[in-house]
Amino acid sequence: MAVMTYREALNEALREEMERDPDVFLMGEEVAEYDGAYKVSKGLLDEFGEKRIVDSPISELGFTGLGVGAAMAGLRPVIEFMTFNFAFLAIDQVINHAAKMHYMSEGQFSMPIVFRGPTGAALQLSAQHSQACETYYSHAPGCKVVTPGTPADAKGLLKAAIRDDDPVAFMEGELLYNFKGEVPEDDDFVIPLGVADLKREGSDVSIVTHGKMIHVALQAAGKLEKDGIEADVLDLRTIRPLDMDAILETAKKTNRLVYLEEGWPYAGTGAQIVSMIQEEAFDYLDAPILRVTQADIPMPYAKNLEMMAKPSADHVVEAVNKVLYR
Amino acid sequence: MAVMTYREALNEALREEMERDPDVFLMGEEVAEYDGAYKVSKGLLDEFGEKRIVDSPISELGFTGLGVGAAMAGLRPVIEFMTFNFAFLAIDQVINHAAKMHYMSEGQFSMPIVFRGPTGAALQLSAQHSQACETYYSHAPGCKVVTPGTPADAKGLLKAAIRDDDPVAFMEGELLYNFKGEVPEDDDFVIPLGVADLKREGSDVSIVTHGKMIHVALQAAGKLEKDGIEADVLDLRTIRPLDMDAILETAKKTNRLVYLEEGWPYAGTGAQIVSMIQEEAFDYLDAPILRVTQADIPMPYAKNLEMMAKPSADHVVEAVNKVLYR
Amino acid sequence: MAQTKEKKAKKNSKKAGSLLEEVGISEELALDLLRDMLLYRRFEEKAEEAYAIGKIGGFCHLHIGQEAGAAGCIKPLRSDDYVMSAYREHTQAIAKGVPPRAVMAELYGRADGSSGGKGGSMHIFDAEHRFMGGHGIVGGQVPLATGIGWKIKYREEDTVCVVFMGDAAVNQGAFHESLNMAAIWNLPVIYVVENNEYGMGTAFSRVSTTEMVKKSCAHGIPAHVVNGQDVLETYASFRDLAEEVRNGAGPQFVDLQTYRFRGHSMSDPVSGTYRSTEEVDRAKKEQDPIALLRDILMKEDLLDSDALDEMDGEARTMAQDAADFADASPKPDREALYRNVWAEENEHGRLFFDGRDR
Amino acid sequence: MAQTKEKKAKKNSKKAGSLLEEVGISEELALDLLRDMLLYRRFEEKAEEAYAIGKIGGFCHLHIGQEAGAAGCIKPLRSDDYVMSAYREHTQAIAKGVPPRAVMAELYGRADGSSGGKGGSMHIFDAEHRFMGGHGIVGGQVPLATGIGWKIKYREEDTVCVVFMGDAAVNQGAFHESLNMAAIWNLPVIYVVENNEYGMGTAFSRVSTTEMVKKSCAHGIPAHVVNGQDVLETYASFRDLAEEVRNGAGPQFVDLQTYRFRGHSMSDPVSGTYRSTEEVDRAKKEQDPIALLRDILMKEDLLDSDALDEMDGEARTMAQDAADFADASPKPDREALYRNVWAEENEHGRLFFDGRDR
Ligand SMILES: Cc1ncc(C[n+]2csc(CCOP(=O)(O)OP(=O)(O)O)c2C)c(N)n1
Ligand SMILES: Cc1ncc(C[n+]2csc(CCOP(=O)(O)OP(=O)(O)O)c2C)c(N)n1
Ligand SMILES: [Mg+2]
Ligand SMILES: [Mg+2]
Repeated sequence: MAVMTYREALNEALREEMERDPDVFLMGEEVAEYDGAYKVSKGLLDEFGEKRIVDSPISELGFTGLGVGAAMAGLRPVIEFMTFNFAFLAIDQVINHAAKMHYMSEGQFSMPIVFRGPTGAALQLSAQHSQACETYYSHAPGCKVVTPGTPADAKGLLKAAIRDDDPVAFMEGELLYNFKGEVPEDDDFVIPLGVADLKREGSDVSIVTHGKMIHVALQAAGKLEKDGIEADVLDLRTIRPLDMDAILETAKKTNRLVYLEEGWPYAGTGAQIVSMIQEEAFDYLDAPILRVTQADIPMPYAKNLEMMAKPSADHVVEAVNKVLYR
Repeated sequence: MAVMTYREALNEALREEMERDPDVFLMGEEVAEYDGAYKVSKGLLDEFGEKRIVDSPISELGFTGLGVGAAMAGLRPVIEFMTFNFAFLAIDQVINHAAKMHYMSEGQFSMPIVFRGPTGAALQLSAQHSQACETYYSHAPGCKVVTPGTPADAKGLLKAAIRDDDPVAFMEGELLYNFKGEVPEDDDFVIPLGVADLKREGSDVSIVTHGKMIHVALQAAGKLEKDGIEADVLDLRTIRPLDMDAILETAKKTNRLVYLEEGWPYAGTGAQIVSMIQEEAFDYLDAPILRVTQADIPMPYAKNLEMMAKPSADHVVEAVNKVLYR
Repeated sequence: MAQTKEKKAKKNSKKAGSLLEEVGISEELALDLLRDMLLYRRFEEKAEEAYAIGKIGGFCHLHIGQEAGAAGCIKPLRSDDYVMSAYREHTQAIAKGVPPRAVMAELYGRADGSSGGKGGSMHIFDAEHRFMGGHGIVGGQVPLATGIGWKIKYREEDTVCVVFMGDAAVNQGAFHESLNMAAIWNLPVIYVVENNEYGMGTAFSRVSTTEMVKKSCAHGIPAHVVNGQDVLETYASFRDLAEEVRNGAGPQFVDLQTYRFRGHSMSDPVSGTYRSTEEVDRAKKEQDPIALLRDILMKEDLLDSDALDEMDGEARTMAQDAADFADASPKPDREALYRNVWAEENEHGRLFFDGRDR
Repeated sequence: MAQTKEKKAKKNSKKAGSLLEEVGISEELALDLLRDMLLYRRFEEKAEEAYAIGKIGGFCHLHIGQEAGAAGCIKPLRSDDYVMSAYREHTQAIAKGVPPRAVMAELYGRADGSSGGKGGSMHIFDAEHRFMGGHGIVGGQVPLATGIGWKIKYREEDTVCVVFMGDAAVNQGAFHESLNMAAIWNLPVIYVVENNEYGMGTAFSRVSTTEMVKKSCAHGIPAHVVNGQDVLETYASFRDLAEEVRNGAGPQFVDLQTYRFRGHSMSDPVSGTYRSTEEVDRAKKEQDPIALLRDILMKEDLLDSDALDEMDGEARTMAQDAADFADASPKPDREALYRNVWAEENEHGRLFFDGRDR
């Protein structure tokens, strides 16, 4: 095992997959000369040249569509969004084109393309730069959605996403890039899409989550432990495909669940998962499943307001106490 | 009461509100000379002139943003999308600009703008023209979402939406335009946003739905009646604001619910509502709430496949039987 | 535009022999172009008929009047060149090699359709013939085609990509973003506007203050005006352009001036407030690409009315054959419903969320 | 660009007296412009300081080096004219009348900020002064400004709307869609590119094959090249343009040539692979808009170093005052969190879905 940052893990995944397959290229704003706005592509220009590490103009719709067209023609593009907040401009190409192409051509064109970049809030970036965008992608059949929370998951899942023949929205966390963790040194370390990871075991309650919220969940579990409450912390890792078996397993084990997510509540990922659990494990539930989300407001700039708006370990503890009727 | 089509009801609402307030104008593709792709704006050009009924170029992002800017400056634009399928190109202006402007300016700029047009499938329009788009708008705080299913609701709600000071995604149904119904003749017939309508009463089960699916729900209720099952059919009418009181009331009355929607399941409106009901009426539920949705696939063209893909009264009956454990 | 049309008419009165020679088109090729366009016309008329009796559903946009924009632009291409279009693409698909049967079966929504009946009129795809669709979002195909150009350059191939769009598509941001990228990276893409003067009911002059030929100037891409009713001129232009692009000339922009003889789609009126019946009639009379070529060939004694009748008969037979084939083709089976949503149904996890049990 | 810069330098060596006369700028006004730019410079430096010690968070984009793009463009406007910008807008807000205190308090995220602390550096808004933001999506403000132009025309007012964007924004589709609409409807909007040659780390020449001045040609909108380091030229150009637009000349496009002396944002390097330290140093030495005007005024004996020091002292005092004010301003209260999400919290139904109970 090597210890590296989430950023380095992504960088390694890109490097290894580009070495492995000459059809993989990376395109986006500032990915080449500038090493990426968040330095995820550091050094790749030197290694692979400007043919494969490509600075684009600020034309999200255009370069996303370019990627989709290149994928139709057989390449394996990795399109970087500086953040997914800017991908609203490009979403027509993702939903109407990439996600539907395989079906409407009856399988003639597959879409081996990855759209990646940070989603959700960093620090004080305010309303237009802080949105968690999962719902916009997971809603549509034809689009996979991956949300790694640790360096190892980042690496293994990005490699899987690049090898996958479907379009994948690969959603990172700006605040995770510096986060360090152990990563297997195997060149072929790939984590299959659709496998959740039980990041912590407990039997009193389940905290189910995805993406960077995994750390908030673990923090909450730590607090709860002091209180004598043992939580299962299930990291979905990919929200489409979804490891429903793992979700049902923890539900049936603890009978009490909290879903934690960074985004807004209305029609969020949590809503989907709560709705499925109540459908498929109804008789196992000893309490309503609660969701902990961002405050249902655009993200404010002021530091104190932003802190209040983001879901915190305390919010999770509070919700856990509620589902435990404590 | 006058009997008129849904189309005529919308047309009347537009006409009356434009007469009432000189700041209201309608802009979109083909709305003027062509009377609207679906003739919703028929005759309005003659009545209000090209200053207020405006044919736009096919520049969804541009004219949507133009509307948002005009709203900032004090006008009350009605922006027509030929269908919401094309609004993916414009969604950055709706979510990142219109929905967030009031908050990030601390209330200095309100957004009295309506985005309207059909959502969901008509007949055999295939994958890129048949998507139900509610989730893309309801997810975001700052954006209201209205989905009328009858001529009266269309008129009363459109008038309310135009008078509302927040951005409203007003989602119609292509297949509803010719649908006839009674509409109150009062010039000031306005249906407040946030009030659901119990379209049919029953006590055995609740079918909760919105938009054009109300008709499928009523059809299903008719079939169920023959079987001796009496269904509450609750039409939400607006999905943000949401009449949670009415939802809880029917839930607590029948203890068994089916949510019916036209769109896809993952993180759809139904997911949100199911998730809330289990949270707020957990002890009242005698069975898991089931959702009936479109097949989780891009819409196919072939008639037979499209029929299979769409949610039908039979699907609803089947789901009702399940929640009744029959 | 009226003026331009007059200019065109004059041009067409030139001697054909010299004209053929001038543009370097052989007699056989000229006859082939006529044959192709006749097929397209009869095919589209057959689709029109089938639509009228409910065999074809949804939106159906015909190319009638614009056939030179299929024959003239695509015939000069190689089979490994790429063609992409919007939703008015039936004849362009055929021109690129997609069997008329497969196109018609697609319109009928049948299993033997080029997209298995799932795409319909707006989504004809044929990977084998490098016909890349069939796209329904105005302007949406323009970035895609740019990506195909990117792939050609990436793999260092000597193919080109020709992408068609309507005149209304140039007002989409996607158009400008694409042309800019194509220019920066010198991509082998020919961007063709089938400028039929109207986007649905909106005259181009109402949504642009400049001429079409200006639309690529911000990006430094050469613009060419081509008379899209004159299939010989169109053929010659595309033959030359494709060669230049193949040799590295970079992206090109073509204002292919044409006219639509039918309504925007089967459910739209041919004329009305947005254009007069007279305007349409005049265009049909004076600017029919088939009649124009026919007249040239007849004047030059390369064609007589018997030969024409025979040709036309063949076209009708092929169109009828396509319709018969489509009619006989089975509907997609139940299994088709959930097939090909995903290229890869991963080993793990759920991908479908509706129970998948209809 | 190097060439252009040289040309600029030469121009600036002209006699100032004649220069002021030539552009019709009074001595007082010239001194005011200097005063304004000094304030902007000191204000931004103060923000830089505050950022360094964590009083300001998030992204913070400074206008240092580009101050003539605030003073020169906005001073000629009327108070009821509209100004809109992207995220590098602090000084433009001040130029339009927003009190420096309110801008600084916004950067600090405080209750007295122009957006109550909710917007931050990228979202300065002031309805009263018709400063329309402060927008963070590259190119996103361009359609909005077009809508403001629409409103001006709709209400038959005689105001104008000036909208700023960076050079990278012209590659967004929104730019082209907007300009096309402005042209069709003859809207009173001046589209100004603050062309500082780079979008973050990307030189404009790497993302466009044509010069900036070409970017409006597809839409038939007149383009103007203005030396954005020369505040006198900038002022005179905008004074004249605003007047023309006010009188119905329709939309205008301005390539305001300038240079950014700092990194893209506080977290980005000033120079590096994308531009050399020498390039930046040269620009600072030769193209500082403040120094250029100072030199002119001194050469013409309209300013001596005492007067300059006094002016600068005032600017520093105002910047310090703004910072002190901001520092003393309270944080937004808890109630602010859910305030102003909705303009209208309807009588019926739920609008918030998180329990609203934090
Ligand atoms: C983004 C988008 N907006 C609107 C439509 C509806 N629509 C389909 S075709 C069309 C007109 C296009 O005209 P043009 O580009 O000139 O092509 P033509 O139909 O004349 O071939 C419109 C408005 C669409 N399909 N996509
Ligand atoms: C749509 C979008 N894409 C990307 C970004 C990230 N971003 C912010 S500023 C910027 C560079 C813009 O450069 P330019 O337009 O030249 O303005 P300048 O910063 O030089 O003033 C980028 C890429 C964004 N905010 N919005
Ligand atoms: Mg057209
Ligand atoms: Mg710049």
